[in-house]
Amino acid sequence: MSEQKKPKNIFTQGPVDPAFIADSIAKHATKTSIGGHSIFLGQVRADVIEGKQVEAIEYTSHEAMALEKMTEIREAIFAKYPLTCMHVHHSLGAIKAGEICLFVFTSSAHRKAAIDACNECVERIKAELPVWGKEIFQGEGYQWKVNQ
Amino acid sequence: MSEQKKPKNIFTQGPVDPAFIADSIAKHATKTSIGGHSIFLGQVRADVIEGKQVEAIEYTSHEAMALEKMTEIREAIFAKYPLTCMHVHHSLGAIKAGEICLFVFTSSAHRKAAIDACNECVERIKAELPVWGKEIFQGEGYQWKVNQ
Amino acid sequence: MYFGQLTDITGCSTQRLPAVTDTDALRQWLYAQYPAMRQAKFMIAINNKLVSGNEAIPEGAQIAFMPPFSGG
Amino acid sequence: MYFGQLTDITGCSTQRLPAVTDTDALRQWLYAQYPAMRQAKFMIAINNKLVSGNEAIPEGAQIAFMPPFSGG
Repeated sequence: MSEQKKPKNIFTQGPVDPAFIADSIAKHATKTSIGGHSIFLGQVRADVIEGKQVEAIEYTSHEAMALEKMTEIREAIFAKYPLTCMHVHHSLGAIKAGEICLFVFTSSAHRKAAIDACNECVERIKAELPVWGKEIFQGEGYQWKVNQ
Repeated sequence: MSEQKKPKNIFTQGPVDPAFIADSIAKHATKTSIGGHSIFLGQVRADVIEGKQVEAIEYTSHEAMALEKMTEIREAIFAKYPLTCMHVHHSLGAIKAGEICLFVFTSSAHRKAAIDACNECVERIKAELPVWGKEIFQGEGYQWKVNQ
Repeated sequence: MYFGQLTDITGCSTQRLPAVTDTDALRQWLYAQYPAMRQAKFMIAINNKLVSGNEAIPEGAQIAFMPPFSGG
Repeated sequence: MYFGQLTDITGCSTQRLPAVTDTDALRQWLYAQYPAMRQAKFMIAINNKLVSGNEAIPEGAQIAFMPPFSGG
Protein backbone atom coordinates (compact mmCIF):
# COMPACT_ATOMS: atom_id res chain seq x y z
CA MET A 1 0.00 0.00 0.00
CA SER A 2 2.74 2.45 0.89
CA GLU A 3 4.34 3.95 -2.15
CA GLN A 4 8.00 4.84 -1.75
CA LYS A 5 8.28 8.24 -3.39
CA LYS A 6 11.70 9.21 -4.68
CA PRO A 7 12.88 12.08 -2.45
CA LYS A 8 13.06 15.50 -4.07
CA ASN A 9 16.64 16.56 -4.82
CA ILE A 10 18.00 19.59 -2.97
CA PHE A 11 21.65 19.36 -4.01
CA THR A 12 23.28 21.36 -6.72
CA GLN A 13 26.95 21.34 -7.77
CA GLY A 14 28.49 24.75 -7.22
CA PRO A 15 27.05 27.95 -5.77
CA VAL A 16 23.42 29.11 -5.89
CA ASP A 17 23.19 31.83 -8.56
CA PRO A 18 21.24 34.99 -7.58
CA ALA A 19 19.52 34.77 -10.99
CA PHE A 20 18.18 31.36 -9.99
CA ILE A 21 16.78 32.93 -6.81
CA ALA A 22 15.09 35.64 -8.89
CA ASP A 23 13.53 32.98 -11.14
CA SER A 24 12.25 31.12 -8.09
CA ILE A 25 10.65 34.28 -6.75
CA ALA A 26 9.14 35.22 -10.12
CA LYS A 27 7.54 31.79 -10.47
CA HIS A 28 5.38 32.53 -7.43
CA ALA A 29 3.63 35.50 -9.05
CA THR A 30 0.87 33.19 -10.27
CA LYS A 31 0.24 31.90 -6.76
CA THR A 32 -1.94 34.79 -5.67
CA SER A 33 -2.92 33.26 -2.33
CA ILE A 34 0.63 34.02 -1.11
CA GLY A 35 1.05 37.11 1.06
CA GLY A 36 4.60 36.63 2.33
CA HIS A 37 7.84 34.93 1.36
CA SER A 38 10.72 34.27 3.72
CA ILE A 39 14.16 33.51 2.31
CA PHE A 40 17.34 32.47 4.03
CA LEU A 41 20.65 32.48 2.17
CA GLY A 42 23.86 31.03 3.54
CA GLN A 43 27.00 32.71 2.20
CA VAL A 44 30.57 31.43 2.58
CA ARG A 45 32.58 33.66 4.91
CA ALA A 46 36.27 34.45 4.40
CA ASP A 47 37.06 33.74 8.06
CA VAL A 48 40.65 34.15 9.18
CA ILE A 49 41.83 31.30 11.43
CA GLU A 50 45.31 31.50 12.91
CA GLY A 51 46.39 33.83 10.14
CA LYS A 52 44.95 31.73 7.33
CA GLN A 53 41.99 32.94 5.32
CA VAL A 54 39.18 30.67 4.17
CA GLU A 55 38.91 30.95 0.38
CA ALA A 56 36.21 28.30 -0.13
CA ILE A 57 34.17 25.64 1.60
CA GLU A 58 34.01 22.27 -0.08
CA TYR A 59 30.73 20.54 0.72
CA THR A 60 30.16 16.80 0.64
CA SER A 61 27.12 14.84 1.71
CA HIS A 62 25.73 11.39 2.30
CA GLU A 63 23.22 12.36 -0.36
CA ALA A 64 20.74 9.48 -0.21
CA MET A 65 20.45 9.81 3.54
CA ALA A 66 20.28 13.61 3.39
CA LEU A 67 17.43 13.51 0.87
CA GLU A 68 15.48 11.03 3.00
CA LYS A 69 15.97 13.26 6.04
CA MET A 70 15.01 16.36 4.05
CA THR A 71 11.77 14.68 2.98
CA GLU A 72 11.02 14.00 6.64
CA ILE A 73 11.80 17.62 7.59
CA ARG A 74 9.67 18.93 4.73
CA GLU A 75 6.70 16.81 5.77
CA ALA A 76 7.02 17.85 9.41
CA ILE A 77 7.16 21.53 8.48
CA PHE A 78 4.18 21.32 6.12
CA ALA A 79 2.25 19.54 8.89
CA LYS A 80 3.12 22.28 11.39
CA TYR A 81 2.72 25.46 9.31
CA PRO A 82 0.08 26.52 6.74
CA LEU A 83 2.59 26.91 3.91
CA THR A 84 1.86 27.38 0.23
CA CYS A 85 5.29 26.08 -0.73
CA MET A 86 8.84 25.47 0.39
CA HIS A 87 12.02 25.15 -1.66
CA VAL A 88 15.49 24.13 -0.47
CA HIS A 89 18.78 24.17 -2.37
CA HIS A 90 22.14 23.20 -0.87
CA SER A 91 25.41 23.42 -2.75
CA LEU A 92 27.96 20.63 -3.06
CA GLY A 93 31.57 20.98 -4.18
CA ALA A 94 33.81 24.00 -3.65
CA ILE A 95 31.91 27.23 -2.92
CA LYS A 96 34.10 30.34 -2.83
CA ALA A 97 33.91 33.00 -0.13
CA GLY A 98 31.09 35.41 -1.00
CA GLU A 99 29.09 32.77 -2.89
CA ILE A 100 25.72 31.38 -1.78
CA CYS A 101 25.72 27.78 -0.49
CA LEU A 102 22.20 27.46 0.95
CA PHE A 103 18.83 28.78 -0.25
CA VAL A 104 15.68 28.15 1.79
CA PHE A 105 12.45 29.71 0.52
CA THR A 106 9.04 29.45 2.19
CA SER A 107 5.75 31.09 1.20
CA SER A 108 2.43 31.44 2.96
CA ALA A 109 -0.74 33.52 2.99
CA HIS A 110 0.53 35.35 6.08
CA ARG A 111 4.05 36.26 7.03
CA LYS A 112 4.33 34.52 10.38
CA ALA A 113 4.00 30.99 9.00
CA ALA A 114 6.49 31.68 6.21
CA ILE A 115 9.05 33.22 8.58
CA ASP A 116 8.74 30.58 11.32
CA ALA A 117 8.85 27.72 8.82
CA CYS A 118 11.93 29.16 7.12
CA ASN A 119 13.79 29.50 10.41
CA GLU A 120 12.87 26.02 11.57
CA CYS A 121 13.88 24.57 8.23
CA VAL A 122 17.31 26.26 8.35
CA GLU A 123 17.93 25.06 11.90
CA ARG A 124 16.97 21.49 11.03
CA ILE A 125 19.08 21.49 7.86
CA LYS A 126 22.15 22.56 9.82
CA ALA A 127 21.54 20.09 12.65
CA GLU A 128 20.17 17.04 10.86
CA LEU A 129 21.39 16.79 7.27
CA PRO A 130 24.51 14.65 6.76
CA VAL A 131 26.51 17.37 5.01
CA TRP A 132 30.09 18.37 5.78
CA GLY A 133 32.02 21.52 4.99
CA LYS A 134 35.78 21.54 4.54
CA GLU A 135 37.17 25.06 4.91
CA ILE A 136 39.93 25.45 2.36
CA PHE A 137 42.58 28.03 3.24
CA GLN A 138 44.31 30.35 0.81
CA GLY A 139 47.72 28.95 -0.04
CA GLU A 140 47.43 25.55 1.57
CA GLY A 141 45.73 23.67 4.37
CA TYR A 142 42.14 23.23 5.47
CA GLN A 143 40.02 22.61 8.52
CA TRP A 144 36.67 20.92 8.95
CA LYS A 145 33.79 23.29 9.57
CA VAL A 146 31.97 22.99 12.88
CA ASN A 147 28.34 24.11 13.15
CA GLN A 148 27.35 26.36 16.08
CA MET B 1 26.95 70.79 15.30
CA SER B 2 24.24 68.30 14.43
CA GLU B 3 24.06 67.57 10.76
CA GLN B 4 20.59 66.71 9.49
CA LYS B 5 21.18 63.80 7.15
CA LYS B 6 18.66 63.33 4.38
CA PRO B 7 16.82 60.08 5.15
CA LYS B 8 17.53 57.21 2.77
CA ASN B 9 14.66 56.61 0.35
CA ILE B 10 12.83 53.29 0.60
CA PHE B 11 9.94 54.01 -1.77
CA THR B 12 9.71 52.88 -5.33
CA GLN B 13 6.83 53.38 -7.78
CA GLY B 14 5.38 50.05 -8.84
CA PRO B 15 6.28 46.49 -7.81
CA VAL B 16 9.68 45.20 -6.70
CA ASP B 17 11.17 43.27 -9.64
CA PRO B 18 12.70 39.86 -8.81
CA ALA B 19 15.68 40.85 -11.01
CA PHE B 20 16.27 43.80 -8.68
CA ILE B 21 16.30 41.38 -5.73
CA ALA B 22 18.85 39.22 -7.55
CA ASP B 23 21.06 42.27 -8.16
CA SER B 24 20.82 43.20 -4.48
CA ILE B 25 21.91 39.70 -3.47
CA ALA B 26 24.73 39.59 -6.02
CA LYS B 27 26.14 42.90 -4.75
CA HIS B 28 26.87 41.25 -1.41
CA ALA B 29 29.32 38.72 -2.86
CA THR B 30 32.20 41.10 -2.17
CA LYS B 31 31.23 41.39 1.50
CA THR B 32 32.91 38.18 2.60
CA SER B 33 32.31 38.73 6.31
CA ILE B 34 28.64 37.90 5.69
CA GLY B 35 27.53 34.37 6.59
CA GLY B 36 23.75 34.71 6.34
CA HIS B 37 21.11 36.80 4.58
CA SER B 38 17.49 36.99 5.61
CA ILE B 39 14.92 38.29 3.15
CA PHE B 40 11.24 39.03 3.58
CA LEU B 41 9.02 39.70 0.58
CA GLY B 42 5.46 40.92 0.82
CA GLN B 43 3.28 39.83 -2.11
CA VAL B 44 -0.19 41.18 -2.92
CA ARG B 45 -2.87 38.52 -2.32
CA ALA B 46 -5.95 38.12 -4.52
CA ASP B 47 -8.22 37.88 -1.47
CA VAL B 48 -11.92 37.42 -2.11
CA ILE B 49 -14.09 39.65 0.09
CA GLU B 50 -17.87 39.26 -0.11
CA GLY B 51 -17.55 37.81 -3.59
CA LYS B 52 -15.19 40.47 -4.89
CA GLN B 53 -11.59 39.67 -5.70
CA VAL B 54 -8.70 42.00 -4.95
CA GLU B 55 -6.86 42.70 -8.19
CA ALA B 56 -4.35 45.23 -6.82
CA ILE B 57 -3.39 47.21 -3.77
CA GLU B 58 -2.73 50.89 -4.26
CA TYR B 59 -0.20 52.16 -1.75
CA THR B 60 0.14 55.75 -0.60
CA SER B 61 2.32 57.19 2.12
CA HIS B 62 3.16 60.26 4.11
CA GLU B 63 6.58 59.89 2.59
CA ALA B 64 8.60 62.46 4.51
CA MET B 65 7.32 61.14 7.81
CA ALA B 66 7.77 57.52 6.74
CA LEU B 67 11.38 58.12 5.77
CA GLU B 68 12.11 59.82 9.09
CA LYS B 69 10.54 56.91 10.95
CA MET B 70 12.41 54.39 8.80
CA THR B 71 15.69 56.10 9.68
CA GLU B 72 14.81 55.75 13.35
CA ILE B 73 13.91 52.05 12.89
CA ARG B 74 17.12 51.42 10.94
CA GLU B 75 19.25 53.01 13.65
CA ALA B 76 17.50 51.07 16.41
CA ILE B 77 17.97 47.78 14.58
CA PHE B 78 21.64 48.44 13.83
CA ALA B 79 22.15 49.30 17.51
CA LYS B 80 20.47 46.07 18.60
CA TYR B 81 21.89 43.52 16.13
CA PRO B 82 25.41 43.03 14.71
CA LEU B 83 24.34 43.55 11.11
CA THR B 84 26.57 44.01 8.09
CA CYS B 85 23.79 45.71 6.15
CA MET B 86 20.07 46.22 5.80
CA HIS B 87 18.01 47.25 2.77
CA VAL B 88 14.32 48.12 2.63
CA HIS B 89 12.13 48.79 -0.41
CA HIS B 90 8.41 49.51 -0.25
CA SER B 91 6.24 49.98 -3.30
CA LEU B 92 3.90 52.91 -3.90
CA GLY B 93 1.12 53.07 -6.49
CA ALA B 94 -0.96 50.15 -7.75
CA ILE B 95 0.65 46.74 -7.18
CA LYS B 96 -1.19 43.84 -8.83
CA ALA B 97 -1.99 40.57 -7.09
CA GLY B 98 1.07 38.31 -7.32
CA GLU B 99 3.51 41.22 -7.42
CA ILE B 100 6.02 42.08 -4.69
CA CYS B 101 5.26 45.20 -2.63
CA LEU B 102 7.84 44.93 0.18
CA PHE B 103 11.48 43.78 0.21
CA VAL B 104 13.43 43.68 3.46
CA PHE B 105 16.98 42.33 3.30
CA THR B 106 19.37 41.92 6.25
CA SER B 107 22.86 40.41 6.33
CA SER B 108 25.15 39.41 9.15
CA ALA B 109 28.13 37.21 9.96
CA HIS B 110 25.80 34.71 11.63
CA ARG B 111 22.26 33.80 10.75
CA LYS B 112 20.49 34.61 14.01
CA ALA B 113 21.17 38.35 13.89
CA ALA B 114 20.12 38.56 10.23
CA ILE B 115 16.90 36.61 10.81
CA ASP B 116 15.88 38.41 14.01
CA ALA B 117 16.66 41.83 12.56
CA CYS B 118 14.67 41.07 9.40
CA ASN B 119 11.63 39.98 11.40
CA GLU B 120 11.77 42.98 13.70
CA CYS B 121 12.16 45.33 10.76
CA VAL B 122 9.10 43.86 8.98
CA GLU B 123 6.99 44.11 12.14
CA ARG B 124 8.00 47.72 12.72
CA ILE B 125 7.42 48.69 9.07
CA LYS B 126 3.88 47.32 9.21
CA ALA B 127 3.13 48.92 12.58
CA GLU B 128 4.93 52.25 12.40
CA LEU B 129 5.31 53.51 8.84
CA PRO B 130 2.59 55.88 7.64
CA VAL B 131 1.66 53.84 4.58
CA TRP B 132 -1.85 52.87 3.49
CA GLY B 133 -3.09 50.17 1.18
CA LYS B 134 -6.30 50.49 -0.81
CA GLU B 135 -7.51 47.08 -1.98
CA ILE B 136 -8.94 47.55 -5.47
CA PHE B 137 -11.56 44.99 -6.48
CA GLN B 138 -11.96 43.49 -9.92
CA GLY B 139 -14.79 45.25 -11.72
CA GLU B 140 -15.39 48.09 -9.30
CA GLY B 141 -15.12 49.05 -5.67
CA TYR B 142 -12.35 49.01 -3.09
CA GLN B 143 -11.74 48.68 0.60
CA TRP B 144 -8.98 49.99 2.82
CA LYS B 145 -6.50 47.38 3.94
CA VAL B 146 -6.25 46.69 7.66
CA ASN B 147 -3.00 45.32 9.13
CA GLN B 148 -3.28 42.33 11.52
CA MET C 1 -3.00 66.58 4.92
CA TYR C 2 -5.45 63.68 4.97
CA PHE C 3 -4.43 60.10 4.29
CA GLY C 4 -5.96 56.71 3.56
CA GLN C 5 -9.65 56.25 4.28
CA LEU C 6 -9.88 59.76 5.74
CA THR C 7 -9.79 61.08 2.17
CA ASP C 8 -13.11 59.25 1.62
CA ILE C 9 -14.58 61.60 4.23
CA THR C 10 -12.82 64.82 3.29
CA GLY C 11 -12.84 64.35 -0.46
CA CYS C 12 -9.39 65.92 -0.61
CA SER C 13 -5.89 65.14 0.58
CA THR C 14 -4.59 68.64 1.26
CA GLN C 15 -6.40 71.61 2.70
CA ARG C 16 -5.47 74.92 4.25
CA LEU C 17 -6.35 74.67 7.94
CA PRO C 18 -7.56 77.54 10.17
CA ALA C 19 -5.06 79.14 12.51
CA VAL C 20 -5.68 77.25 15.74
CA THR C 21 -3.32 77.05 18.69
CA ASP C 22 -3.67 73.45 19.74
CA THR C 23 -4.89 70.03 18.61
CA ASP C 24 -8.07 70.15 20.73
CA ALA C 25 -9.20 73.24 18.84
CA LEU C 26 -8.16 71.62 15.59
CA ARG C 27 -10.28 68.54 16.32
CA GLN C 28 -13.30 70.74 17.05
CA TRP C 29 -12.87 72.48 13.71
CA LEU C 30 -12.42 69.12 11.94
CA TYR C 31 -15.55 67.60 13.50
CA ALA C 32 -17.57 70.66 12.54
CA GLN C 33 -16.31 70.50 8.95
CA TYR C 34 -16.58 66.73 8.59
CA PRO C 35 -19.02 65.20 11.11
CA ALA C 36 -18.07 61.67 9.91
CA MET C 37 -14.61 62.27 11.39
CA ARG C 38 -16.12 61.69 14.83
CA GLN C 39 -16.49 58.01 13.95
CA ALA C 40 -13.10 57.72 12.23
CA LYS C 41 -10.00 56.40 13.94
CA PHE C 42 -7.07 58.71 13.26
CA MET C 43 -3.82 60.09 14.62
CA ILE C 44 -2.44 63.59 14.25
CA ALA C 45 1.15 64.41 13.31
CA ILE C 46 2.63 67.88 13.61
CA ASN C 47 5.66 68.42 11.38
CA ASN C 48 6.06 64.64 10.87
CA LYS C 49 5.84 63.78 14.59
CA LEU C 50 2.87 61.90 16.02
CA VAL C 51 1.30 63.67 18.97
CA SER C 52 -1.07 62.43 21.65
CA GLY C 53 -3.27 64.38 24.05
CA ASN C 54 -3.59 68.10 23.45
CA GLU C 55 -0.53 69.60 21.83
CA ALA C 56 0.35 73.16 20.89
CA ILE C 57 0.52 73.83 17.15
CA PRO C 58 3.39 76.10 16.06
CA GLU C 59 2.61 78.71 13.42
CA GLY C 60 2.97 77.34 9.90
CA ALA C 61 3.14 73.77 11.12
CA GLN C 62 2.31 70.96 8.74
CA ILE C 63 -0.52 68.86 10.12
CA ALA C 64 -1.27 65.28 9.02
CA PHE C 65 -4.44 63.34 9.84
CA MET C 66 -3.69 59.64 9.51
CA PRO C 67 -5.82 56.51 9.93
CA PRO C 68 -4.19 53.25 11.19
CA PHE C 69 -1.24 52.25 9.03
CA SER C 70 -1.59 49.37 6.59
CA GLY C 71 1.69 49.19 4.71
CA GLY C 72 3.61 46.07 3.73
CA MET D 1 31.39 4.73 3.89
CA TYR D 2 33.40 7.37 5.73
CA PHE D 3 32.53 11.06 5.66
CA GLY D 4 34.03 14.42 6.55
CA GLN D 5 37.06 14.47 8.85
CA LEU D 6 36.87 10.68 9.28
CA THR D 7 38.35 10.36 5.81
CA ASP D 8 41.47 12.09 7.18
CA ILE D 9 41.86 9.05 9.46
CA THR D 10 40.86 6.29 7.07
CA GLY D 11 42.42 7.74 3.93
CA CYS D 12 39.44 6.47 1.95
CA SER D 13 35.72 7.10 1.73
CA THR D 14 34.46 3.62 0.85
CA GLN D 15 35.69 0.26 2.07
CA ARG D 16 34.40 -3.31 2.16
CA LEU D 17 33.65 -4.07 5.82
CA PRO D 18 33.99 -7.48 7.52
CA ALA D 19 30.81 -9.50 8.08
CA VAL D 20 29.94 -8.56 11.64
CA THR D 21 26.55 -9.01 13.28
CA ASP D 22 26.22 -5.82 15.28
CA THR D 23 27.60 -2.31 15.69
CA ASP D 24 29.59 -3.16 18.84
CA ALA D 25 31.60 -5.72 16.86
CA LEU D 26 31.90 -3.23 14.02
CA ARG D 27 33.33 -0.58 16.36
CA GLN D 28 35.91 -3.05 17.68
CA TRP D 29 37.01 -3.83 14.14
CA LEU D 30 37.14 -0.11 13.28
CA TYR D 31 39.24 0.79 16.34
CA ALA D 32 41.66 -2.04 15.55
CA GLN D 33 42.00 -0.87 11.94
CA TYR D 34 42.17 2.85 12.73
CA PRO D 35 43.23 3.52 16.34
CA ALA D 36 42.67 7.27 15.85
CA MET D 37 38.95 6.54 15.51
CA ARG D 38 38.82 6.08 19.31
CA GLN D 39 39.32 9.85 19.66
CA ALA D 40 36.95 10.75 16.82
CA LYS D 41 33.33 11.76 17.36
CA PHE D 42 31.09 9.88 14.93
CA MET D 43 27.66 8.38 14.39
CA ILE D 44 26.79 5.17 12.56
CA ALA D 45 23.97 4.86 10.03
CA ILE D 46 22.72 1.50 8.77
CA ASN D 47 20.94 1.75 5.43
CA ASN D 48 20.56 5.55 5.81
CA LYS D 49 19.15 5.39 9.35
CA LEU D 50 21.13 6.65 12.33
CA VAL D 51 21.46 4.08 15.09
CA SER D 52 22.38 4.44 18.75
CA GLY D 53 23.51 1.82 21.25
CA ASN D 54 24.28 -1.65 19.90
CA GLU D 55 22.26 -2.49 16.79
CA ALA D 56 22.08 -5.63 14.68
CA ILE D 57 23.53 -5.27 11.17
CA PRO D 58 21.53 -7.01 8.43
CA GLU D 59 23.48 -8.87 5.78
CA GLY D 60 24.55 -6.64 2.91
CA ALA D 61 23.67 -3.49 4.84
CA GLN D 62 25.23 -0.21 3.85
CA ILE D 63 27.10 1.31 6.79
CA ALA D 64 28.02 4.99 7.09
CA PHE D 65 30.43 6.48 9.64
CA MET D 66 29.66 10.15 10.01
CA PRO D 67 31.23 12.97 12.08
CA PRO D 68 29.04 15.84 13.37
CA PHE D 69 27.20 17.56 10.51
CA SER D 70 28.35 20.96 9.29
CA GLY D 71 26.14 21.82 6.33
CA GLY D 72 24.61 25.18 5.49
